[in-house]
Amino acid sequence: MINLSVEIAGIKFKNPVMVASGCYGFGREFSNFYDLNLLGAIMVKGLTLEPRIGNPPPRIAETPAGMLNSVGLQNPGVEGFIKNELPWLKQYDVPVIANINGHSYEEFAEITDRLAGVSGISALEVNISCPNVKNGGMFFGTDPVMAGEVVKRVRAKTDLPLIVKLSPNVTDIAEIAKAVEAAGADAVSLINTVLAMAIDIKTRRPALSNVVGGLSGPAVKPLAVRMVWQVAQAVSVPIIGMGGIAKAEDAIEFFLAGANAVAIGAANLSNPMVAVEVIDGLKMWLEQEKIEDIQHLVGGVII
Amino acid sequence: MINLSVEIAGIKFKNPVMVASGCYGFGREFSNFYDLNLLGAIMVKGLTLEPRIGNPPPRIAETPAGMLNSVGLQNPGVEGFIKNELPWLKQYDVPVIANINGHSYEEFAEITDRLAGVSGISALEVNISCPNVKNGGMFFGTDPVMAGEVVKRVRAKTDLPLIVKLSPNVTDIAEIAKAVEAAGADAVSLINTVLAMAIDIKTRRPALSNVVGGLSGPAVKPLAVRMVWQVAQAVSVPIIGMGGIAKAEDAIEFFLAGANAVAIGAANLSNPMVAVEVIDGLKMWLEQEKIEDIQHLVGGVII
Amino acid sequence: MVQMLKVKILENKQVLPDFFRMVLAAPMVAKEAVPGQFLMINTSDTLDPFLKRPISVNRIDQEKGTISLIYQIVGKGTRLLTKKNAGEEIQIIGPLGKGFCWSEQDKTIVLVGGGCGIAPLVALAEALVQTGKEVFVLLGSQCKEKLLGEDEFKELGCTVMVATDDGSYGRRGFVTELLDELSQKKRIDQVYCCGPLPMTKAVVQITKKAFIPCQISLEERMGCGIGACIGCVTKVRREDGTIDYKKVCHDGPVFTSSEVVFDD
Amino acid sequence: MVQMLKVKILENKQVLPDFFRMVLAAPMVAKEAVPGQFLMINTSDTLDPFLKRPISVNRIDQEKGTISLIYQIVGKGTRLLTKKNAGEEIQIIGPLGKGFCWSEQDKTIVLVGGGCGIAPLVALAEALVQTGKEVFVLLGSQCKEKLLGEDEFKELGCTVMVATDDGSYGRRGFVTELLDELSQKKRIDQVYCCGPLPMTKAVVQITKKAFIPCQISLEERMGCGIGACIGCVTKVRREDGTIDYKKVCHDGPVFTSSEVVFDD
Ligand SMILES: Cc1cc2nc3c(=O)[nH]c(=O)nc-3n(C[C@H](O)[C@H](O)[C@H](O)COP(=O)(O)OP(=O)(O)OC[C@H]3O[C@@H](n4cnc5c(N)ncnc54)[C@H](O)[C@@H]3O)c2cc1C
Ligand SMILES: Cc1cc2nc3c(=O)[nH]c(=O)nc-3n(C[C@H](O)[C@H](O)[C@H](O)COP(=O)(O)OP(=O)(O)OC[C@H]3O[C@@H](n4cnc5c(N)ncnc54)[C@H](O)[C@@H]3O)c2cc1C
Ligand SMILES: Cc1cc2nc3c(=O)[nH]c(=O)nc-3n(C[C@H](O)[C@H](O)[C@H](O)COP(=O)(O)O)c2cc1C
Ligand SMILES: Cc1cc2nc3c(=O)[nH]c(=O)nc-3n(C[C@H](O)[C@H](O)[C@H](O)COP(=O)(O)O)c2cc1C
Ligand code: FES
Ligand code: FES
Repeated sequence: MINLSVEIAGIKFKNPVMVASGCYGFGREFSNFYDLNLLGAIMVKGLTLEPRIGNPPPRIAETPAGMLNSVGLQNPGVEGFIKNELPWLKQYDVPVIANINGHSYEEFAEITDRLAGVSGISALEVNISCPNVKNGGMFFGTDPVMAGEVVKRVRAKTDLPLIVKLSPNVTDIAEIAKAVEAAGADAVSLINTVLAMAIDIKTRRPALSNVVGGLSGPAVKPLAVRMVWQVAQAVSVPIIGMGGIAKAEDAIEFFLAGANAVAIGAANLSNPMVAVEVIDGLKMWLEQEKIEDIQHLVGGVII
Repeated sequence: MINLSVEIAGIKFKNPVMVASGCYGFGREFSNFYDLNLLGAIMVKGLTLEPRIGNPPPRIAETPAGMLNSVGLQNPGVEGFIKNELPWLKQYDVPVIANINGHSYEEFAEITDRLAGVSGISALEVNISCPNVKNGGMFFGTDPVMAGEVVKRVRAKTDLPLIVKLSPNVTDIAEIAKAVEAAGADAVSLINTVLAMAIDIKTRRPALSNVVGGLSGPAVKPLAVRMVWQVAQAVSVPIIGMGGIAKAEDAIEFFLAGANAVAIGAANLSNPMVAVEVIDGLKMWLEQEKIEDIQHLVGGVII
Repeated sequence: MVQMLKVKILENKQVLPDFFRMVLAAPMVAKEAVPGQFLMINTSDTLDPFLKRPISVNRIDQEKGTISLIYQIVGKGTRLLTKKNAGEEIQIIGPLGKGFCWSEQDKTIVLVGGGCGIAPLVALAEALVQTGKEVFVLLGSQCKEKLLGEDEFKELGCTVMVATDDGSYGRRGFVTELLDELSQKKRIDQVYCCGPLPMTKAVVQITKKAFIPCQISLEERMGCGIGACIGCVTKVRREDGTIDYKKVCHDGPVFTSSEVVFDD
Repeated sequence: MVQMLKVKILENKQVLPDFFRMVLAAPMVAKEAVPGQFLMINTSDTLDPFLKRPISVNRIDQEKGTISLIYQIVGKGTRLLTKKNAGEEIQIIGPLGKGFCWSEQDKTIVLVGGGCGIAPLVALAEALVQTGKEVFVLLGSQCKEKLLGEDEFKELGCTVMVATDDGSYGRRGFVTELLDELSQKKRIDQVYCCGPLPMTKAVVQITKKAFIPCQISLEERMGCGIGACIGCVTKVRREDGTIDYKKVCHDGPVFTSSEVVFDD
């Protein structure tokens, strides 16, 4: 028997394969394709205090082996989530991780406050790295002091496990990881999308109405693996690795680099079955390699 | 008649399509495929003061729509270049740009000194962004003060036009661009490779012997276009844009984003004819769009 | 139910200089699909292109269990599609989105189509004719050579009128002029429109002025096609007058024209 | 001269469970190619895979103007290659690298091959037989089913000996044991070796001890295949004893065994 279960920040996950925020809505669409109970966890679409309508279209552009998005955090707001989405999600036996976003320290604190007592939420993913909203978002994630301060404010409001989501758009991601660990993060997740741009040469306009957007998908995998490996050397909190995972082999790279769990983002959009395929593929590979526990793989890269 | 010629830092280029350092050796290999006189310029393999044998293999790994390399600046040294490579290159009527590298400010100054009087070199490309050598390399390119200092030291040693090559592995590339402009750069080139990693899950070892390496090729194009666009807002020196160009349409994106010229790197490896194809494609596109001068395209993205 | 399937390609043939028809053996999809719905199509087994491509259902044959698509060659993905051979399998998701709807009472129907937007109107025309409605089809095209579907509509028993930009066939001018005239001559119960945005906007204006209910099928760049990424939105006016974004893939691609807010 | 060409595929067929043979109509390449040289092959017209793949020349037919390749399915690129049909075109660069060389005086030759490394030895055997040499071919394989080329070597008139890991055919054990024995029985003028690295290392050791000149064909991960990226290096000892890296694609893939430094 292969053991796929992992414990991160005190939460038990039946397997280490999660679905990344913003690439899975609130799960409803994927319930047509498979039983959501198969998942390790669901990281829901980024939430803000108030509902947001997001950026104008076009919001999506395809790039070589990847995609840009500038959805701009369209979401029903934390209240809408609690009222209309969470009850539906609760029918499943899957940890729900709420991805939270703020324009200011106060807003981060307030949204945390609002979620703190709510049943059905297993952890918060503190998004200090969204490149798609002006004022805030990624801003907090590019400076260790600000990043730490966000975590402290959130920490003060809840006992829920805190997963802090890091931005790849920095010179030294290990330094940010250390700062959020010191400020009380229970885990880190990385990477968020890479700030990028594409231009439609026919119209001579940016491919996205927001001009710039976030690059994700297989194209960014080598960058993400490098950052996971660097962060794994720098912190002792668990790491949820993501960025370009589209098959089991990709996930294994992240485990070897030091991730304790992985999340799949953009690949859910190109292949709605991908999460199940990765879980199955992981199991098969571990059996074949006679590795009894997925944890034996973590950080196992031979340097 | 379409005008493809550009002037950058006082040098006339017959067209704005260059070949990027490290992806073209010293040109010999490509002379089997086409007349090098067709090129805008040749940026030769990175040079160091002393010959270097580089990193052990494997030095190359393929990634989705891209590749990693950790050649580690294998090169014959500045003297070897002047003696064995430059005379051969001089038979062509193409500007040769020497890509220079150092471990210290002193080394940068010394290599410049050695190249300053040599005929047949049109400009220096100061590489403060190579991710593939320990101590130095990218290090200088991630801090505006150090980046500026390198440029000052080099500037003091030569009147040759200085093109400073920027690293994408930074939080704020515009800030670095401004610092090197202030220090005397005549132009900037960007992007160098993105620090990245891949793991061979069969051997559980890094795909590169050097553990990490530089990601380039189409995968990084959206990141490169974004950075060129940001730098174009920040500085007034000309920009040589590169990162993932594999066809004329890609080059046009860079011009629209603000590049005055472009360079092609990794695509030379997958398609030795790519530079000629891009030049021809550019001409055809300009004709079709009735644009008489390539310069009319520069920075033409409609925001 | 929406499904991801590997289905067999029965036919993949050029029908016009820029257009191919692909016929798929997909009984489950054929059973459920409604005109106006679409499929997400995998154009490659590699990572380039990365995303699937949305293509509308062109004909639905429940008996044979087949779905026909008409696609225009515009870029990388559609070019790769042309390389597929009959007999090969292709991965699809579908049927997706909200299709056209119609009511018993409507008698006289006008379909307005342009470019590749004509493709989904064929399935619609077939369904409308079967329910006994009188169907006028107004088709716009750059020139005769690029005109899609005329014969099919005629075979179904529709009255077809054509406008071409260069006058090489039918009326020289815009298809919307045909609509304008027809709406003055005939009592029209419902207009359905699918085509380039400028055409759609003009049709919406004409029908609005003439108080004719109108359904429009929209295109937007898609990530997933299933409603998960909120990438493919179009601007709508909520009942309270405020602005919102709705997903073209999930809430559309067919919208009531009055609901949609066009910018500019 | 090295060229980039689009050439026609004449044949692309499975020859063993994991191996395909591809025959290309490439008169210019056939005219110039030397055994041991290789081609860079475009496995896809998209950006995935991004790089071309090196495959050795397996047979050269100057008269017919064809080149045959044998490739093993190991990953993405070779899997895509299996999908190509006869009649399609494929982009190649070649012939590349430094092939095997031989001298008039050599009379008795031994080829040692393992896995897909057997492929280039067929062209070499053909050339050597034509110049009147006695050629022994020692082949290693996991099992009988995975053994490449035996019949071809026999047809050429070579003496073939086989070793399999599982003993399902020929000697149970390593091909290097065959070499060891043969070298004790026969005066060997030259050994040529192409196969997995551990095999190559063992062959180099044996030939070194027995003072037999040996040429080995090496593999390394390639970027360009033409000598431009310095990606594909192998460690060599310069004449002055210092260490250097040489390019497998340009200075090899065939090296004199004494030149190469093996790590471990
Ligand atoms: C709901 C829906 C139904 C559709 N039905 C059909 C159909 O039945 N037949 C048909 O031929 N086409 C249809 N399309 C359009 C089709 O999806 C695009 O033409 C296709 O995705 C282009 O893929 P590509 O890889 O060939 O082009 P790409 O290489 O991706 O792009 C080439 C060019 O086409 C444009 N383009 C690409 N995708 C879109 C898009 N979704 N909307 C607008 N412009 C785009 C871009 O500006 C780009 O410059 C439909 C689109 C939608 C959203
Ligand atoms: C000079 C030269 C000549 C060659 N001749 C032949 C030949 O005649 N027939 C043949 O079948 N193969 C030959 N090879 C090997 C062949 O190039 C690789 O098997 C092929 O590139 C794999 O491509 P892929 O996309 O299928 O695998 P990928 O998806 O790229 O890789 C799959 C796995 O194969 C391994 N791999 C890939 N490329 C290489 C490589 N170059 N060296 C070692 N391991 C690798 C990797 O570890 C990886 O895990 C030759 C290689 C060289 C350098
Ligand atoms: C369409 C889209 C929307 C996203 N929205 C969010 C979000 O709301 N909050 C967040 O933290 N990350 C968001 N992300 C980032 C992903 O969660 C993930 O970090 C990133 O895409 C890298 O993983 P991938 O390459 O597997 O997609 C979004 C990504 C995509 C593609
Ligand atoms: C194999 C290889 C070697 C390189 N060597 C150098 C170098 O010596 N000096 C340098 O400034 N850049 C070097 N680069 C970076 C390229 O010049 C270029 O900046 C980068 O690859 C991005 O462009 P591309 O995506 O078109 O390859 C190298 C890139 C590759 C792929
Ligand atoms: S395309 Fe993803 S929500 Fe419509
Ligand atoms: S593969 Fe580029 S130098 Fe050999």
